[in-house]
Order: sequence, then C-alpha cells, then structure tokens
Amino acid sequence: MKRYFSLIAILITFALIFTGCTDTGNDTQDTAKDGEITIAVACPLTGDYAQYGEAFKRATALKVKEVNENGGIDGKKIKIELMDDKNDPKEATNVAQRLVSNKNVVGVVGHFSSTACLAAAPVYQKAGLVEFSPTSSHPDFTKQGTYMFRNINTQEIEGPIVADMVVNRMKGKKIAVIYINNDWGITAKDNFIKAAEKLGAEIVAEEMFIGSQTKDFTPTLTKINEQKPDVIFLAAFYSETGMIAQQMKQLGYDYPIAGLSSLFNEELLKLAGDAVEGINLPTNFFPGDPNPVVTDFLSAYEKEYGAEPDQFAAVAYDTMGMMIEAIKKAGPDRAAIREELAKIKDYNGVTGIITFNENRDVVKTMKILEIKDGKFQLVD
Amino acid sequence: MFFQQLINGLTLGSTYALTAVGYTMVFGILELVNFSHGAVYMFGAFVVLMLMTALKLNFMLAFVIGVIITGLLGITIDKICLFPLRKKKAPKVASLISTIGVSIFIQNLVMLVWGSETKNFPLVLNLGSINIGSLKISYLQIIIMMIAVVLMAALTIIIRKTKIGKAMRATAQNMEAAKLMGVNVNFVISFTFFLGASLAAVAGVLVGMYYQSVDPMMGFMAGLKAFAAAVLGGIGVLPGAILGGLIIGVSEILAAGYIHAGFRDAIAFGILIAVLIIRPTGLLGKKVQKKV
Amino acid sequence: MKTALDNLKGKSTKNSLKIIIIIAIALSLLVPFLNLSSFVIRMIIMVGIYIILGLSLNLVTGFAGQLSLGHAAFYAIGAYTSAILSTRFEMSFFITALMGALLAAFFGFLLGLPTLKLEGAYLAIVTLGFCEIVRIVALNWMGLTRGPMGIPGIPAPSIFGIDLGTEVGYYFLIYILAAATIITIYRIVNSRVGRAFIAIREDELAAQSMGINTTMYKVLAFTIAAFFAGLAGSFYAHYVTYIDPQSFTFDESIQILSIVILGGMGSIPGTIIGALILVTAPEFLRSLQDYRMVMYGAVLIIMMLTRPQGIMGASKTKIKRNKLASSKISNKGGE
Amino acid sequence: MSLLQVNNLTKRFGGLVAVDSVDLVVNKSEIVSIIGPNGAGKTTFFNMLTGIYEPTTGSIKFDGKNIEGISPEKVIDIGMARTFQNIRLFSNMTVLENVIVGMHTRTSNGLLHSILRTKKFKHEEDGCIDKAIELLSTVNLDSKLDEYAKNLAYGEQRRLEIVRALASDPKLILLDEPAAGMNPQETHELMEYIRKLKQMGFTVLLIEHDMKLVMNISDRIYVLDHGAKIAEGTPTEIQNNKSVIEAYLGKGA
Repeated sequence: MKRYFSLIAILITFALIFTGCTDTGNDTQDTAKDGEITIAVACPLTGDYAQYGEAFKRATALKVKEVNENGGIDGKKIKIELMDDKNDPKEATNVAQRLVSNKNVVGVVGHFSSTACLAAAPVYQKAGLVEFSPTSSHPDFTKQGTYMFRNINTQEIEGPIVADMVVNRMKGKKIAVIYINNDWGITAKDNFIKAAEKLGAEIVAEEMFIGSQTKDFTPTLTKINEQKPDVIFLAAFYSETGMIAQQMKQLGYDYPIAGLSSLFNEELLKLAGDAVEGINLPTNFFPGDPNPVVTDFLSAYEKEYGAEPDQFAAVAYDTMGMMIEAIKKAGPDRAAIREELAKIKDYNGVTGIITFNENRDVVKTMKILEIKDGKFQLVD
Repeated sequence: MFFQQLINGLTLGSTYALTAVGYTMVFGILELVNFSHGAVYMFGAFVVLMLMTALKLNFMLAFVIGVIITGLLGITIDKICLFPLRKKKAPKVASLISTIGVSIFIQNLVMLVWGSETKNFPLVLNLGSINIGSLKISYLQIIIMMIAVVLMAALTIIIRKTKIGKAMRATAQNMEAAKLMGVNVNFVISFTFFLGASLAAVAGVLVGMYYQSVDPMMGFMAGLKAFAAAVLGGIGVLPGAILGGLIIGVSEILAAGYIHAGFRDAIAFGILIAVLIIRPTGLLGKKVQKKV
Repeated sequence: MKTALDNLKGKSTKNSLKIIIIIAIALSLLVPFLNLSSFVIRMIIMVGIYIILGLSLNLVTGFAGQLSLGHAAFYAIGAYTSAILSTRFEMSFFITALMGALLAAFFGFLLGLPTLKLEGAYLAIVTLGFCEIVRIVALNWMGLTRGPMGIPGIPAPSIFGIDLGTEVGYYFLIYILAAATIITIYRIVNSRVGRAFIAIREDELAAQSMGINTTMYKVLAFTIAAFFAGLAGSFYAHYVTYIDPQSFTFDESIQILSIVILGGMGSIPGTIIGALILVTAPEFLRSLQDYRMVMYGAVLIIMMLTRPQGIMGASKTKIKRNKLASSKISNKGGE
Repeated sequence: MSLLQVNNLTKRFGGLVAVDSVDLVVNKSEIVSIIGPNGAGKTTFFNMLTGIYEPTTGSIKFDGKNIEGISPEKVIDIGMARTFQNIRLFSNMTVLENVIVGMHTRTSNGLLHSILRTKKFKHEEDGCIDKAIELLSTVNLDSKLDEYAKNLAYGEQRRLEIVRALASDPKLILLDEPAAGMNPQETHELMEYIRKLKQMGFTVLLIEHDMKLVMNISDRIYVLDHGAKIAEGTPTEIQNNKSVIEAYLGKGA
C-alpha cells in the first residue's frame, strides 16, 4: 500500500512541478513583455553537432546585442530564447511545441540540420510561427508550409556552381565522389553529378560514409585509388574532410580535392594542416571580402569572442538580422512577420545580397576559394 | 588493392583490440559490461592532447602522465559509481546503467571543457612508410599493431606470472572464495580498472595519432565495436579480444572496400551475430558446464 | 479470528486502491479539456509512447530476465512499416499500426531465436548489433526508406472520417493504446505465461525442471515485446509525421532501458513513473543549456546509486484468490 | 512392477568417470535411497535421470519408455519431478506462485486466454490455487501463501521445494538431500512426511546423507562409491555390508 501512496505522491508532485514549470515560464515573460520582444534560437548545444549550435548561439547573440545597443525595435529590447535540440528530431519537435506554446516568441531562428527542421516544421506551420533555418538545405524543407524559410542556397543552386569549378577550373574529366549519407550529402551529390555530367565529365566512383560514425576512410580511398580520378569531390563537413585529406596523405595518394561551402571553416586548417592544401570550394561568406558589412561583422565578432567567425556564424548572423528586419516592419505579430519576411529583397548581409524566391528559398551569389599557404584565399 | 585493404583492416582491428582488452578484463572480474569504456578511451586521448598543447609537454611525458590520469579515472569511476552498487548487491543491470550514466557525463563534460569540435592531434611520430610495390604500409600502422601485440603479451605475463595476476584470476573465479583466502579483492578490482582504463587511453592516443584527430564523440562507435570484438573473441578471454578486434576490423574494411561503404558497420555486427549463433560463447570462450 | 481480520484489511486496501485508480482515470480523461498548453499535452503524449516502449521492454528484461539493448529496432520497424504503408498505399492508421506491430513481432521472433543459447553480455551485444543493423539498413535502403531523406508527410490518423490529428485526438489515441498495453502486459504477467517468464528469470534450470519450455517462452517474450514496441513506433510515425533513421539510434534503446531500470525491473507502475521522469527530465533540465546532458548523466548515476532496484522495486505479482480458496484457509486456521 | 529401470548407466567428463555402469530399479510405491560418500556420483546420476546431463552409455527406462538424453523440460511431462541439492526455488515469487509454476505442465492457459481472462482461464487458475493450498497445507505452509520464497526459513524452503515438485502429480519424485541443513526436529518431520507421500501413492527416490533418516524410511538402498554401485539391499543388509563400511570409514576400519 505504501508503495502505491508513494507512487501517487510522485505523480502529483510531477504534475505540479510540470504545470508549474511551464506556467512560471510564461509568468516571467509576461512581466517582461512590455519592454521586450522574444526571438527563439533553436540549435544543438549538446551532442554530436554542438559546435555548429555554438556558432548559432554566438552570432545571433552578437546581432541582438548590436540591435539592442542601437535602441532595439521601436525602443523595445530583443530577448533571445535559446533552446537546445541536440540535433535530434524528437527533441526538435518538443522544442518547437514549447516555442509555439510560448506566446511571447514571435519568430524562430533554427534549426540546424534538415532532420530537425523537417521534424519540427509541422508544429510551426500549424501554429503559424516562422521557422527560419540558417542551414537546412533539404529540398523538402520549405515545401512543408508557408512558415518555413531558409537562408542557405539549396544544392540546386550550389551544385552547378561547384560542377563548373571542378570541370572547368580544376580540369576534372574523371571525378570520384565521396558523400556523407544524410539528406544534405545526397542532394548535394545528386545535383553535383547532374551538373558535372552535363559539362561532359565522367563520374568514376561514388562512395558514401556515415557522419560522425565513420572515422576510417582508408578502404574508400584505396578503392577510389584504383580508378585514378582527376579530382575527388567531397560532399562532406569540414571535420570529415580533414580526416579524409590526412588519410589520403598517409596512404600516399595525391588527388586534387573539391568541396562545398560547408568546408569553409578555419578549423579545417587547424585540423589537417598541409594535407588540405589546394582544396577548392565555393562560399557565400568570406572574411577577406573588403565589403564593409563583412569587415564590421568580423571585427565585432572577434572583439566579442576572440575568434574568427565561420560561415555558420555568418549565416546565423544574417538570419537573425533578417528576422529583426521583418519584425521591425510587422511588429510582434507572428503572421505579419511571415508576410514581411517573405517580402525582404536585397538584404545586404555578410553572406551576400539576399532575396527569397517564391518558395522562400534564398538565392545568393558565391565566390570560389582555394586553400593556399595554409589559408583560404579568393581565386580570380 | 586487396593487400592494401588487409593492412588497413589490420590496423583498424588493432585499435579495436586494444580497446576490447579493457572490456574483457573488467568483464572477467566483475561480469559487468562497462559502457563507460568508450568515454574513457576518448578522455585518454583528450588528456594527452591537452597536456601537449596547453602545458606544452613533450609527447612521451604527456603520454605517460595522460595514461596514468586516465587509469586513475578508471579507479574513480569504480569507487564512486560501481563499488556502492556491489556493496548493496544491486542487480548487474543497475551497474550497467550507472556506467552508461558515466559515459554520458564524461562525454558531455569533455565537450563543455574542451569544446565539441574535432581537434587536430599532432603527428608526433612522423616516420614515413615502406613501399612494397604498390603496397604502402606506414610505420605508424606497424607501431599500432606492435603495441597491441606487446601490451597483450605483457598483460598475459602479468596475469599468468605475477602475484597480482594470481589474485585477479582468483577473484575472477570466485570473489567470495578469493576474499576468504586473503585476497584484497577491492585492490584487485581497482587495479583491474586502472589497467583497463590506461589501456583504453593508450588505444585512444594511438587512434588519435593514426587519424590525427580526436573528438568528444569518438568513443561511442569505437566503444561499441570494441565491445563487439571482445564478445566475438569470447568475453573474459584476453587473446579472444585481440582475435575479435582483428576480425571485426578486417571484415569492416573489406565490406567497405568490396561491398558497400554504407553497410560496413552492419556487416561487422552481422558477422558477430552469425558467430555467436554458431558459437554462443565466442570464438575462444570456454563452454561453461552448468552447476547443479 | 486473525485471518478474518487480515482478509478484511486486504479488502480495504484493495478498495482504496480501486478508488485511487478510478479517480486517476477520471482525472486523466479530463486532461485535454483543462486548457493546458499544447506543450504539456505533447509531453504527456510522448510519455504515453514511452510507457508502451518501457512496458514492452520490461516484459523481456524485467520479467523474463533477458537483457536487450536493441529495443529501438522494433520501434523503428513499426514506425517505418506504418510510414511506408500510409504514404505509398494510403492505408488507414489502424491497418498500418497493426501491420507495423506484426512485422515488428516477426522480427522479435527472429531475434528471439538466438537467445536460445545466448545469455548475459552475449545476448546484450546481439540485440545491440541487431538494432544497429536495422538502423543502417534504414539509412542505406533508399528505395524503401528514402534513407537519410526520411519520410515526411505521414498522414494523421482518422477513424470513420473523424480526424484524430488534433491534440484531443492524439491524446485519446495514445491513452487507449497505452491503457491497452498496460492491461495486456498486466494480465500476461499475472498468468501461467507470465509466471513462466518470471520463473525463467529467477532460475532457468529450475524452470526447465518444472517443464517450462524456456526457449519457447523466451522467444514469446521477445515477440510480444516487439509487437508493442512496433505499435508505439506506428503511433510515433503518425504523430510526428516525419521519421528518419536518426530517431532510432542506440541512444533510443538506452533511453528505453533506463526507463525500465529506473522505474524498477518487473514493476509495471515503476515503468510508468520511469517514463514520466526520463521523458520530462530533459525538459526540466533544458534551462541548463549546455550543462543539460552532463546533468542528465549525473542524475542517472545518482538514481542508480540511491535506488539500484529502481524507484518501485519489483512489484509482487498477485494471484487473485477466490472466496472458496480463502474460506478454506480460514477453515484450516480454525481446525 | 518396476517404474524406473536403469541399466549400465555411465557418465564420463573427459577422463573422469563420474558414474560407472550403474544398474538400479525402483518399483511402484517404494521408497528407494541412494547413499554414498561425497563425490560418489549421486547427483550426477540424478542429473542424467532428469535430462540435465546426457548419459555416455547405458539406458534409462521409465514407465516402460526409454528416456535417456531426454530434454529437461520433458522429464516432468512423463511423470518425474525433482528437488535440488542446493535449493532452487524462484526466490522472488511467492510461495503460492512457486507451487503453481510446478503445475505448469498440467495446465494449459495460453496467451489468449490470459489476456482475455476467459472463463477457462479463471476456472483453471482457481483450480490451481485450491490444489496448491491443499498441497501446502500438508507441509504447514498454507499460512505463508503470499510470502516471497526467499523470505522463508531454510526448512520451509526445503518443504516448499518438495511441494513444488509434487504439484505436477509425478509418478516418481526425486529428492536430492532433502534433509541437508535441517535440525533433528525438522528431519523427523520430514521423515514422517516422506512416509506420508508413500501412503499417498507416490514413489520416492532420494539421495541422502542422514543415515538415521535413510535407514528408517527406505524400502531398499543403493550405495555408490567413486561412481560405481558397491551394494544394494534392505536397510539391515546395508548396515551389515562390509564394503559399505569400508567405503564410509576407509579400509582397515
């Protein structure tokens, strides 16, 4: 019997804490409501992808700080509601539900990966809250509903740019492809191959790996070596690219490597040193860009965090900037913010001049970089 | 290409083998699957790296200190998270969940303290490689295999010939009886954890050197594979861990090279399951006669 | 005299328990109408899913004593079966859920077969390996599962034209599924079959000597457990409307196992509490941001150290005694 | 009429001969004992009868059928039930449940009946409970029905194990050292109880060290030493057998 009483006691305590928890959450925001506008940032702060979430966290905080220092939005300060989704689809939907339930949240910057974005999308769409992902490139993402926006070129746009870079600049006729087995890697690879074949190149190998699980690329590289390709094209993130480049060097293979904008990260240079020398890649954001928008962002970020921002930070910074832009015009109204965000044209961001097409996908121009003398350098 | 793949596989297998030895030893003594082992392996690699980069120690010194620190971590895990459970005679699964808790804790703590990004592990021993025709074997690969074999031999000697080894075997056979015979069982267990954890650190550092990178999640898959290797060879049997590690490593690489890279882990686990169905106690495991 | 008093006591305990249960049921039926935030409802629904998952694993691990580290595999099989059937063939939820559960049960049967010979760590790694294989197949078999692209747009369940894709609809659906699971598992455990499971856990050799076909019963336990995990997976797929292999990793298996252990192996109320705590804990800890998972690990260790047998411990299975039997005892006592 | 007939039964473990060509006969409604020094192979002999070990050579005929190498779970089906030297109860099950598990092969409630709680289910459960209580009352355990088996006193556990074996209505019941660890009072009660079993129509084969018990209740006795049978006969014959005295006290005694 005692057992059952303790059971009931636990249940009741839980029920109380639980409802209490969410209520107090709302209370604190209610008291602060008049002076503040809340924008949520949802990204992985723990788990495999925490490093990208960290970039989101820093860059969005910087943008908000800048806006608040200049008087906020109509005198109201912006507050960030930071949510960890572990890059786990289940947690992402929980986060989404939590955010849509919180009436003070007017817009969401996030999530990081397409998996999380897609899982959370129905919740946002149903509630009518903007989900503005800085990085989701899954073709289906913005098809989930009218409240989904993205701030990264889809692979339909990036693929042909990279194919042109590989075939015409790097003179790749026989190309080997290594791609990460996730939605991004597969769409990237498919779009690249389509564009490259149109340009007359031949794909001699198509190998995949599983992200954050595969560390040993020697069998894949040994296999590709049999085909003697002109160029190896990687649809991968920087950490795996570093490993692939190093293992290639250890095996004594010397093929030029081409990558995607995902490789633009100073960590890649630290990680793999001279093994990544000569890699070619496109990018939206480049710190060496003399554009004052970029140089201002650079110095502000370095002052705040003592480190150079990567492209994830840059795109998160722009995403927050555009969100604030929309709120400025619409006021703290979720539906109006969606309307205004969709109307944004030629936003002058650190990742380029940004406009949405009718599918709420962005179209941005890209620059080509090469790693030379241990540094990313602009070519042409 | 086949021989190159074989070499690749043997190297990978050696790293699994080193890690598997820790699982097997703890299991042999306590019949406990220590899920924190993967995290300890990662911790070892990180500590050595941090000693080298933050304190600017030279590699050998950092290596020795790091391995000892990791060994002490092994003892601490046992003392804080497992010993109280043994004292209470709690079910084995409770200990298992406790080690899972430890694993989550260490992994995320490392991430908090040192960041979650993949870090470069400096190539301290740049020794080049030997070429035999188109076959290329780096000295690092040879060293990794050698160390696996040497450590394995040293362990066997410790367990067969020394006093502490005798005590370990006695404890593994029957903890209560060993206690009655005057064996300091607590010391034996601590020693086992120390040994297991420091071996994991050695493996972590070697793997870090081999791939020239470490990251906080590196222990997860490596831990699972090493566990699989230990079981495949026959858990609790030292040579079994080495054999299991090599088989898992080679089959994984060959699967990636000749079948499909996406299925490499599935094939490694598939082989494991197939072997266990045929030999339920692993390749070198002894069949236990039921006591009635 | 004494026995009569005992009987009386037993009766009053039983009655007050009944009253508590009735009140709890009445309250829980009101939940969707209490104007709670959608977030709270969502959490309750997730708890419901994990109650099903936890109870089904408890049957294998807690009652039949077979450690399984791969329960997420059945969850995945159920979810994928449901998702594929409903998106490609537009079957209704009730058919896809049944198919998902049955297919999962079939795989449970297949996985149960090797357990004939394996025990302890060996069984653990086989179940773990099976879970990894299922995930990797889901990741690579693009034609069937769309691999990492996942399956979006899984339709909401409906019955006789009534759309259940609302908060209230989902709430009552999971409520019924979870209740059905609880009742079924309770009845299995308190029967000849369940006693055979427990006997195997307690002493396999003695169980054999009692004529229990241990092999058959172990496979049966796996099959039943897989059935319910598959059911939970089907519901999950129709609820979240998007699934991909990342939802069914080894971590998921560990989460389910932790629920069972935390609540208490072989305890049905324990699993319910375990699900409640472990599903909601990350939400309570969310305000800790980066420190969240560190705390989660620490909480898990502390829980185990303070109550290794779980919060509820193993609950006593009760054999219902009829009046005849109890009157016999009191007669005997009087003799 | 012989219920159990064992011919030339042998078990080798590697080079060790644990049981060496033993012949044994148990007739209906007899109490037969096997005695012998520790390590004489008595329990191994039992384990072969109950299918836990497969005999190396020899035959076991039970109730007219050859059963050597039978699987352990079939043994109870054909009418043989046993207890264990080191009590093997289901510790975390109640006294009542332990006995009802003993009726496993005599009952048939499957999954469907259990889940649906059909009439058949209830009928069978009730029957089991009544029968279990009746059996437990014969060993004075009917007041502890809901006690966990692990919480019983040692002597009670021994009795419970015997009742669990009886629950399957066996033709032959094998008791492996039932008096081990009992005090004289308990042993005396056990002796009375085994006699009662015979009156109830059970046939009993037991291994026992307690000579007083064995000599008092046995109809016939077999003596094993180093795996081989060295004597057989009535208690009086065994008490006067030279080789038995030698085996127990050593040569020259």
